Amino acid sequence: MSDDVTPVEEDTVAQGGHAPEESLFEAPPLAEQERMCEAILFASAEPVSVRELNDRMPHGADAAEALVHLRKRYEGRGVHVVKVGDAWAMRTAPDLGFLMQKETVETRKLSRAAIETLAIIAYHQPVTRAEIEEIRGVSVSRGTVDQLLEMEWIRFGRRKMTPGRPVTFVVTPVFLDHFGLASARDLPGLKELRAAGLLENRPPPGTIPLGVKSDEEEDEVLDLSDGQPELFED
Amino acid sequence: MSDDVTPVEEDTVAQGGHAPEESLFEAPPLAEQERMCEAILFASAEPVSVRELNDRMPHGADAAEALVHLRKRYEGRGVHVVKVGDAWAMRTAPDLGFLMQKETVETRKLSRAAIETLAIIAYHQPVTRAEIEEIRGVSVSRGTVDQLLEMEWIRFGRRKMTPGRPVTFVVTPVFLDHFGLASARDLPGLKELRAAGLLENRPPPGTIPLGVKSDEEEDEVLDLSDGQPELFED
Amino acid sequence: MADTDLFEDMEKMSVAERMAAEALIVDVDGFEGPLDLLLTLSRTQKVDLRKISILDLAQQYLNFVERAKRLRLELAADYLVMAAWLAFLKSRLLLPPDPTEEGPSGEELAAHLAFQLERLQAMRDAAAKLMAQNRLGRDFFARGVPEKMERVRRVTYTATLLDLMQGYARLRTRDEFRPFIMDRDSVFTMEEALERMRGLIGFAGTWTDILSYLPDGWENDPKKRRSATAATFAASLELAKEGKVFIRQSETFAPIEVRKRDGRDER
Repeated sequence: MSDDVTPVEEDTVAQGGHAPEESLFEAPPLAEQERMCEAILFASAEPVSVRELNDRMPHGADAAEALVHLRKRYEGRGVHVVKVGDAWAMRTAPDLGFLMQKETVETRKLSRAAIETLAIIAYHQPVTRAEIEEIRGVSVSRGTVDQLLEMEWIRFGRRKMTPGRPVTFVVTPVFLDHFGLASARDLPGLKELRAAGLLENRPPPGTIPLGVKSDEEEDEVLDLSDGQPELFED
Repeated sequence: MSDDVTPVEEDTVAQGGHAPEESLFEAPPLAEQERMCEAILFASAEPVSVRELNDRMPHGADAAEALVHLRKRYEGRGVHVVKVGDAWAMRTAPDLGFLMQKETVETRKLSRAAIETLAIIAYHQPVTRAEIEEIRGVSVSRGTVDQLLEMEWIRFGRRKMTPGRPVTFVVTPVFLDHFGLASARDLPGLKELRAAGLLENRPPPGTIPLGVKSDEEEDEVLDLSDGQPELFED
Repeated sequence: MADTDLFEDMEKMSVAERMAAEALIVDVDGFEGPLDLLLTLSRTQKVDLRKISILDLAQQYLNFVERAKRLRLELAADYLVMAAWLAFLKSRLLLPPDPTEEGPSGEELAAHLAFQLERLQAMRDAAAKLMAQNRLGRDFFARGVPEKMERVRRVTYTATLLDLMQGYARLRTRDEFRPFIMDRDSVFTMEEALERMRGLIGFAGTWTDILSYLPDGWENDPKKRRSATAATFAASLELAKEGKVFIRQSETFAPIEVRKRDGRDER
């Protein structure tokens, strides 16, 4: 706020300091001119020049002077009065730009490659990239591993004591938490997968064929756990 | 609004008086919160709810409190902080309207029927089409209601608990914003109309069979007080 | 919509003017229904709406309809319905009340009509006040260049346990079927170690390194050795807990030794 501008001074400026143009009307007090500039700048879609401000304000008003006070008033506020070329505008303070962002979170299904890679890490940890590739039969893209690392579902484990000392991957507590597992050892084995019908070539009645992405997949988990409560137990 | 809050107190509140909520992060000082509210309201053409302000501001911030100070700061300025329903907005001071370049999109000329229908909805809400017709003594055309719905000045309210469960109409925040009303309670002359009994739903004598009447009336009363608890309270 | 009697005016007009005026009168947009017409007619009484004479108003309305008929104007049905109702109301108001007749009295009906007129007038006034409010885009203005809220989209990925298992099953059954076993052949369980130690401990009267209890063939393969060592160690602890052996280690990383607990220890 412009602490140094008191109403008394404003009147002086408006009445005394302003050279009397041959006008029939007296110019409004400076405080009022400041209000006017403020409203015009606020509502205008484009920056407004001093000339245009003067045109729009009552006769005898001095926009340039009013702007000085207005600018001062907004110093340190959440909104600033800024000069844009020859014109003036009001803008939000640059340091508050982060408030103008809205973060939306979108949830997507993990890709098949990522799921397979993750599964191998979970079942075989600690496991090297070469081992993953051997099991998958295809090379593992950097992006897939990076994605899993970024999600904090996997992390680097100890280097293997084999030639080249390759890094290994292991799953993290975040992973266990997400899948509701106490430890990676709680992952069901192949025998259990088979018992649950997950290894059949033909899809069991009422389930979705393997590999078919579907929104219902989540429901299936519910169905499974309901129908076969012993599935995930040892 | 606590009009007795002085700038000195603001600092006290910001530093000492703010009770620590169980948050990992300390809320920014109140002066900073005020700047944030200022920037957000300034940047938005639409009113912003306190809830959204809180969502956008850092954790632990109290938009409601910051708004009290912000509103006070803009008192008498060329731009005001105004309440619109549950939300807040910055608007130019009405007395400066003469300076503004009028929006070219002056809303479609509303017919007399539309204006009267709008007024009846605003003052009698929630109100059914039959009640509007009873008041105007003429049927309400579909186009009139559609126009008001399209302008987002009215919307459907709760159904009335009377036979047929007719839909009701209520006014919207867009309506409040357009007419510069903080709430429907601020409609001009509302108190006088109510005192004169002109907002009562008075059925024509002898039209409703006794017995049914009392139940229905009770329902309607309940409906009114339930549906719009804040609207017609004093 | 003048304050004076509309038909008096009309009769003074030329035919062309009259036609124009008539068109206006029957136009429902010009007169918004019978209640609107009644309200307009009531203004000729030049009194407060609360003091209006409904009897006079009914008569005025009936005259209006009568003259409209004479002018062969087609009035909308609701105007005629209102006329019939007002004629009925008029008779109720003029005749002494018939005690055998049911329903509301003429006064009650008249009072309600007066209420309706007053309420309609009140809503008209309210509408005018509402439209005279300061209005957005006319008297006060919103921000001229609203800043768009930047949407920062953050994508999180998810997968279910079933996805994981299906993915794994898919891999393991793709080429050759190799049942998954948790490499049990390199795991020596604690139960096995315990069983083995129980059998051997009877011979250990002196301190013996627990590593000597490792099963044959488990010392060389590092995986097997690790598992067997851990299991044997755990089994030793178990036996110590049961009070069957003593266990000791002279310093960190030194060999761990066990000895059977026997008669001399009880002394």
